[in-house]
Amino acid sequence: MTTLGVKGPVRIRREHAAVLVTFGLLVAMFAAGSIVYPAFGSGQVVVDLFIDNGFLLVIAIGMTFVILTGGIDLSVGAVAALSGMLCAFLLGQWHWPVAVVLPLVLLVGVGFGFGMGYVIHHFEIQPFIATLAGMFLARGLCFVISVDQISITHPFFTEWAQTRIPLGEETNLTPTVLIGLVVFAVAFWTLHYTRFGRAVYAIGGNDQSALLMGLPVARTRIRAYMVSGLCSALGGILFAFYTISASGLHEVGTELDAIAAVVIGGTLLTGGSGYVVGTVLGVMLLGTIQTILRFQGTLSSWWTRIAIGVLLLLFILLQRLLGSSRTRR
Amino acid sequence: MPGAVLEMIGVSKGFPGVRALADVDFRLFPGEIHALMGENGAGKSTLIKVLTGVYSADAGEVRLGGERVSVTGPQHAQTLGISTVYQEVNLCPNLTVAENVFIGREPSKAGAIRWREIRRRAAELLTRFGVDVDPGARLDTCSLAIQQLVAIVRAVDISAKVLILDEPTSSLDRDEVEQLFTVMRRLRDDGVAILFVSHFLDQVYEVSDRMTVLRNGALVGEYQTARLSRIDLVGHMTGRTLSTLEQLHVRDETARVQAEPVLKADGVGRKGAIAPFDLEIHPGEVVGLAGLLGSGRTEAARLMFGADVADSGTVALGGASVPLRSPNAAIQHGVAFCPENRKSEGLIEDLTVGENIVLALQAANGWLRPLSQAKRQELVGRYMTALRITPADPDMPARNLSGGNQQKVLLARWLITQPKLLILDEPTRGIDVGAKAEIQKLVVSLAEDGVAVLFVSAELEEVLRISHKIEVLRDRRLIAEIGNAASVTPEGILEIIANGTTS
Amino acid sequence: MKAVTGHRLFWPAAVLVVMLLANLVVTPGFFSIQVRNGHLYGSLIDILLLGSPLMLIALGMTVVIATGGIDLSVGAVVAISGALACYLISGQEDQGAVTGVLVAVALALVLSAALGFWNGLFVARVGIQPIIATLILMVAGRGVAQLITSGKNINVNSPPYKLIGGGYWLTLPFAVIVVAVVVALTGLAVRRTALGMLLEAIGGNAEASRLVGIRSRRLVVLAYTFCGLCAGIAGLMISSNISTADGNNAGLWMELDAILAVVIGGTALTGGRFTLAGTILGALVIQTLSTTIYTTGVPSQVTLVFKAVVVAIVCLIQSPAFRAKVFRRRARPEAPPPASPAAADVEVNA
Amino acid sequence: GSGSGGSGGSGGDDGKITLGFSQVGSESGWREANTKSIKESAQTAGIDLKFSDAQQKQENQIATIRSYIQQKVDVIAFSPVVVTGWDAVLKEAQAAKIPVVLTDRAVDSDPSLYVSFLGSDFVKEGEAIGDWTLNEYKDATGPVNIVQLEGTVGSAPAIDRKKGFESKIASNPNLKVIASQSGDFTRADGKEVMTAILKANPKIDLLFAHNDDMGIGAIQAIEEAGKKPGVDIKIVTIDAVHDGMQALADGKINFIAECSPLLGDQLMEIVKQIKAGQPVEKRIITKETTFTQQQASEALPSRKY
Ligand SMILES: Nc1ncnc2c1ncn2[C@@H]1O[C@H](COP(=O)(O)OP(=O)(O)OP(=O)(O)O)[C@@H](O)[C@H]1O
Ligand SMILES: Nc1ncnc2c1ncn2[C@@H]1O[C@H](COP(=O)(O)OP(=O)(O)OP(=O)(O)O)[C@@H](O)[C@H]1O
Ligand SMILES: [Mg+2]
Ligand SMILES: [Mg+2]
Repeated sequence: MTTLGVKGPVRIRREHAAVLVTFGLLVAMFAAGSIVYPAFGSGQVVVDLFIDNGFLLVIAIGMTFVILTGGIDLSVGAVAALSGMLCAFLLGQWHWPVAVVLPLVLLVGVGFGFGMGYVIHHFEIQPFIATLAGMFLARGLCFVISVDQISITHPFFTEWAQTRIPLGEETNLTPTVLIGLVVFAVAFWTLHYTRFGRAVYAIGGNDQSALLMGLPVARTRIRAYMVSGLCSALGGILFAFYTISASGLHEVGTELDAIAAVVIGGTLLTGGSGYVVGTVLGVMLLGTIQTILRFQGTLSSWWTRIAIGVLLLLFILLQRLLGSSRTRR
Repeated sequence: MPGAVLEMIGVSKGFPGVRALADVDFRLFPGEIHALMGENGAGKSTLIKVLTGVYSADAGEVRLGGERVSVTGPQHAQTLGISTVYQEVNLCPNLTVAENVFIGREPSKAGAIRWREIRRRAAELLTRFGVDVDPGARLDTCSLAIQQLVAIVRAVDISAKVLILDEPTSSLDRDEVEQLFTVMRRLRDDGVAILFVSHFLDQVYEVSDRMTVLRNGALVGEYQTARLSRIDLVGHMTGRTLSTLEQLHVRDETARVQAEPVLKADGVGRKGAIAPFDLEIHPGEVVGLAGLLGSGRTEAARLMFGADVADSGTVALGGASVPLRSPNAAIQHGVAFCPENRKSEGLIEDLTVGENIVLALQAANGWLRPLSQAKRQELVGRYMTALRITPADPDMPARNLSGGNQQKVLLARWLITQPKLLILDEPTRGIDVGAKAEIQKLVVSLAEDGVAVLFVSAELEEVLRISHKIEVLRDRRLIAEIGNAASVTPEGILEIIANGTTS
Repeated sequence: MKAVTGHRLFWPAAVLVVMLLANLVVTPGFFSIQVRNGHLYGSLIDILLLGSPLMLIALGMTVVIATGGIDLSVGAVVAISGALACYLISGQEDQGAVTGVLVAVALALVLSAALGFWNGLFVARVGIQPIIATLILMVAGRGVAQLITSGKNINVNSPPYKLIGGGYWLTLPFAVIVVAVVVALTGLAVRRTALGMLLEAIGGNAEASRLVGIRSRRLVVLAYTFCGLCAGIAGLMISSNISTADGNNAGLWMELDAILAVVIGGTALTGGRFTLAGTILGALVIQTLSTTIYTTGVPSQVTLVFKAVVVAIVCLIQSPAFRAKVFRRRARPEAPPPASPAAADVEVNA
Repeated sequence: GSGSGGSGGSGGDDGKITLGFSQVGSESGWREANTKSIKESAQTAGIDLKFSDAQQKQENQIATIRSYIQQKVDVIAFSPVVVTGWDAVLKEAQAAKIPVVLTDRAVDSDPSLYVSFLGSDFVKEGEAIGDWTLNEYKDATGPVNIVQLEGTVGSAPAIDRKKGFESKIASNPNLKVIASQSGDFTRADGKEVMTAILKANPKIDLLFAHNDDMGIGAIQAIEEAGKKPGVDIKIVTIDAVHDGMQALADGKINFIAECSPLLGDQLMEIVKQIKAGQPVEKRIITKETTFTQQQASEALPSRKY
C-alpha cells in the first residue's frame, strides 16, 4: 500500500516511516547509552557526534547522490585524502594563497568525479571498477606528492581547527558542523527541488526508461559523480581542518563507512529510493556505536569489532522488524 | 495536402543476426493519425526507435519539416517536437504518478520545483483522461493499465508536433481506449501528426486515416485506411491469406466436464486488493475474468497462484486444500501463471529465449535434475515453431525479441509444463492478429485436452469468444458469474458492470 | 577473427597475455619453468600458486554476484578459517599427524560454510541488503579471528598442513590442484545441472524468478554458503603458505580484489549472467599485476598509480562501448557516406 | 591536575587514577604485546584503564581523546596512528587540564602540548641496522646488493626506518639497494614480495625487512627458492618479537634491532608521577637494544613476548 494509516491530510509514506523508525532507534540507542554511562547524556556528546563525523557526513551525502543513481563510488576516501594532501602541499611547499588552494582542491575533486562519471556512462564501465581505479589513482597520487605525513601550518587552517562556537555553557560547535549542515540542506534541496535531483532518482529507478522519457541521463549521471567528487574534496578539506595534517594513509576505508551510512539510512543500493536525511542518521548511528564503545572502555580490540558488528546487527534487525510492512507486489 | 512533417527515407537497421529494417520509407503528415502495421517483429518499434534516436540507423535519413536532422536521442527528439510513448511502459517505477507525468519538465520558480503545482496539474490531467488514481501514489503500486495511461498522459501533455504511440492500448479497456481516441482526434484536428501502433484492427480502423505496413523489416506499402479492407491488410501484413481469423465457435460447446473441480476457491480474498470470492474451475473449462480496468482481475488471478498471499479463505486444488503461500506451492499442484507485466514479472531479459522457455519446467524439476540437452532442444524447438516465435534462434538473449514475441516466449514457458490449470493474465497483449487467433485456438484446444484455463483479458470480445463461464468483477469484488451463451454480448457484460446486477 | 574477438573471454585473456609478455620483456627469464627440489619452479608457477586463494574467493564471489548479491565478508572468513585451523593444530601434541590436521581443516571449513550460510540467511530470509548483511560479518568476523588468535600470530609446524597452501604434489603446487578441482566441480555443478541457469535467473529478475517457481531463497543461501566455503579454503591456503595464522591481516581488503577479479572477468555486478572462466582469468590478471609490480621494481610510492593505470586500461579495452567509439572514429573516413537511394518502388495507394 | 578525577568520570572510584588509553589498532602481534603490557601494568599499578582501539584511523583516535575529555579521565595516553595533526585535540585536552602522554610513536605537535613521550625512535632503529650493515660489508670490494622490504607505505615506522637505514649506508658506495618494495608489515606479503624479487634478481646479498614478520615471510621465500637464509642471503630486521628472535637464534636472521612493545610499566610510572605532581621527562626512550645471533640465543629463554 502506498499509505500507512488513514488517508487524510497527513500521510506517512512507507519510506518516510522507515526514516522515522531509524530516527527512533537512534534516539533509543542514545538513551540507553546515557543510562549506562552517566557522562554520555551531555549535549556536548551529541555535538561531538557531528564534530567527529562532520567530514564523513559530507562524504556520505555525496555518496548518496551516486547510490541513488544506482552507482557506487569507492574513490571518496582516497579523493578526500588527496584533497588534504593537495592543501598541505600547495600551502606548505608552494605557498599559494588559501583563496586559490581551496577552490582548486574542490575543482580537482569535481574533476575526479567527472572523469569517473564520464567513463562510467560513455564507456559503460561498471561503477565499481571505474571508481576503484579512481581510488587507486587518488591514493597513489597522495604518495607521489609525499610519502611523509605533512603538517599544515598555515594559520588559516590552524585557526579554523581551534575555532569553537559556544552553544550554551558547556557545549560548543566547530564551523565544520555548520558546513556539514549547510551541505545537508543544499543536498536536500537539490535532490527534492531541482530537476537534476529528480533526474537522479529517475535514473536510479530505471535508467533505460529515464533515457526514453527524454531525461538527460548522461549529464545527470556524470553530475552525480561530480557531486560525490566535490563532497569528497570538501570532506577532505574538513578532515584537514580537523587534523591540520595530510597523509596518504588518511581516510582509508572511509568509502565503506560512507556506503554503510547511506545504506543503513535506508537508501537502496540498487538506486532510486532513499533520502539524505537517512544518510545523516546512518552517519549518526555509526558515530553513536563508536561513542558507546569508547565510553565502555574495557573492550579489547577484537571485542570492539565484534561489538560493532553486534550493535549494527541489532539495529538493522530492529529497523527491519519495525520499519517494514509487507510489500504487495 | 501540406508537406510531410516527418519523413524517413531509405532507413535500414540491423542487429547482430537480424535485419530489423531494410530500406524503409515512411511519411507522416500533420493532422493525420497514421497507423503503423505489421506482425510481431516486423520492425515497428525499431522504426520508432530509429526515429527518436534511441538507435542510430545504419543507413537512410530522417527529415523533419523537410530538413534533414540527425536525432541523437529521446531528449533531442523531444526538443524537436517528437513526443513518444514506447511499447513497454517506460516510466520510473520509484516515482509518483504525478512526477512521472512531469519529470524533466517540472514547473519551477527560481530554480525550485513547485510540487504543489505539479500535483495540481497532474490531478487535473488525470481526471481529464478519466484516470482514477492518486497522483501521489508510487507508480509501481499501480496496475499496468494505469501505468500505460500515465505514459500516454505524459506524452500528450508535451504539446508536440509529432506524437508517437507504440501499442498504447494493449492493456486498456474500451472506455479508456475511447478516451484516448477522443484525445487523439482532438490533437489531430489541432494539426498534430500522430503515429499509432496497435494490433487491434478495430481500433486501427476506427481511428486512423492512413497506414503504413511493414513486413519482415521491409516496407509493403502506404494506404488510405478507408480504401483498404481488413482481409487485404492482413494479407499485406502476413504475406498470406489468413484463414485462422475465422471465428472460433466455442461458446456453443458448453460441454462442461462434471468432474472434480481443478480449483475451488472459498472466500479467498486479500485486504485492499480484492474482496473474498468463490470460484470453481473444472478440467477442460475456460473461465474468463471480465471487468474494467482496475477491477481486481489481476489481483484475483494472482491469489489463485500464490503470487500474493490471501488473507482469508481456502483454495483447494484437485480436491485437496492447499495453502498457497508461494507460487511454488501452486506450481507443485499443476498451476501455471502468465503475468500481465512481462517486462518486470515475466521475462528474464538476460537469459536466452531457450532458457526462458524451459525455466518453469526446470524450476519445477529442481536444479539437480537438469533437462537433457536433447530434450531441451526438442521442447524449445517444438514450441518456438508452434507459436511462431521469430527470429527462430533459441540462443538469442530474450531482451532482443520484439514485444509480441516476448509474450509468446512466456506462453511457451508455461505450456511446456503441461499444467492442469493455466492462468493467463492478458496473454494476447501486444500480439498480432494472426498470432492472437492462434493463441485463442491454442487455449481452446488445451481446454479440449482437459486443461482448465483462467483467462483474463481487457478485451471483452476475446473473453466471450473463448470462455465457458465468465466471472464479472467490479471495484475489486466479484459481482456475477454467468455461463457463456450466444445471448451474452460485450454490451450485456458492460451493463452488468454498470448496474452491478446479474442479468 | 570476429568469432574469436567476439568471445566474452577474449579480452580478459588478451589482457593477461599482454601483461605476461610485458613481464617477459622486462625480466627475460620470466617464462622459464624449472624443476627444483622435485617440483616446478618459476614465476608463472608463483602466479598460479599465490593467485590460488584469490581465484577461489573470486569463484565464490562470482556465484554470489550472479544472484545479484555481494559478499564483503570473505576477507574476514579467510582470517577466521586460517585462525581456527592453526589454533587447533597448534594445540595438538603432534602437529604433523594427518588426522589431526584433517580434523582441524574440516572444522575450519564447516565454520566458514556456516558463516556463509549465516550471510545467506540474512540476505534471503531477513531480506537485508547484501552489502550491509555481509558488512556486519566483515567487521565482526575479523574480531572473531583475532579472538581466536588473541591478536597474535599463531605459528604451526605441520608438514601436512603446509601442503595445502605451500606444498607440491606430483611436482605441481597442491593449492593449484585444489583450485583446479574446485573450479572443475563448480563448473560441473553450475553448467551440468540447472543451477547456473537458475542463479542467473534470480540475479536477472528476482520477481520473475519467484513467479516461475524457483526456490530462490534456498539457492541464494546456497550461493553464500559456497562463497563462505571458498573463502574458508582460501584462508587455509593463505595461513598454510606461511605456516602462520594472522588474524589481523589475513585476507585484509581481499574482498575488493575478489570483486575486481569477477568484474574484470566479465560478470556484471548487477547480477545475472556469469562466467567462471572469466573470473579465473580476472584473478590471474590481478595476481600477475602484483607480481609485475614486485619483479619490475615499481617504487612502492607509485605502485597504486601504476595499478590504477593498468586497471583503467584493462577495463577500457574490455569495454565494447569504448572500442566502438575508438574504432568508429578511426573507421569513419572509410565508410561511404549514406547515399539516399532513389525512392523505393513501393505501392502507394495515396 | 584539576582534581576532578573520579567525580564526573565514569566508574572511577575515589582516589583511583583513571587513565584513558587510545591504541592504534590491532594490526600485528607487536601491537598486541604492546596492548597486553599496558593492560597488565595498569592492573598491577592499580590504575583504572579506559582502553579504546582506533582501528588505524586517526579520526577515531581524535574522537576517542575528545571522548576521554568528556569523561574527565585523569590522564590521557595514546599511540598516535600518524605523526601529524594532533594540535587541536591536544589543545582541547590542555584546556580541560588533562595531561597527555604519548607512547610508542611521536607527534610533530608543539612539545608543550604533551607532558611526555615514551617510545622508540624509529630513525635510530634504522640507523642501528645501517651501522651493522656498514660494519658487515666494510671490506666488500664489489657491489653489495640489498633488498629492502618496507612497511606500510606512508606509515611512520616505514618512513623513519628507511630514512635511518639509507642515511647510514649512503656512506659506502658499494652498498646498493637494488629493490625496495612494501610488504605491508605482514608475513604473507613479505613472502610474496620476496618470492617475486628473488626471481627477478639472481644475486642478493642482504635483506633488510622493516619488521620481523616480513623478514620471516621472506625467509620462507628464500628457503623455497633453494637458498639458505642467513648465509646465502643475510637478513636484518627490526622488532625482536619472539618469532624473530627464534629465527635469529636459529641463524636464519643475522641481526635484529629491538623495538620494544613493553612500555606498560614505564607508562604507569609516568602516570603516577604526573598525578603526584612530580616532574617527568619530556622524552623517554624505551629501553631497547640490538641482538646478534649469539645474544639472541642467550636472551631467548627469558623473553616475554
Ligand atoms: N536490441 C535488439 N537487438 C537485436 N535484435 C533486436 C533488438 N531489438 C529488436 N530486435 C529485432 O528486430 C526485429 C524487429 O523488432 P521490433 O521490436 O521492431 O518489432 P515490432 O514490429 O515492434 O514487433 P511487436 O509487434 O512484437 O512489438 C525483431 O526481429 C527483433 O527480434
Ligand atoms: N500495490 C498497490 N497498491 C495500491 N493499489 C494497487 C496496487 N496494485 C494495484 N492497485 C490497484 O488495485 C486495483 C486492482 O488492480 P488490478 O491490477 O487487479 O486490476 P485489474 O482488474 O487486473 O485491471 P488491469 O490489469 O486492467 O489494471 C487497481 O485500482 C490498481 O490501481
Ligand atoms: Mg513493438
Ligand atoms: Mg490486470
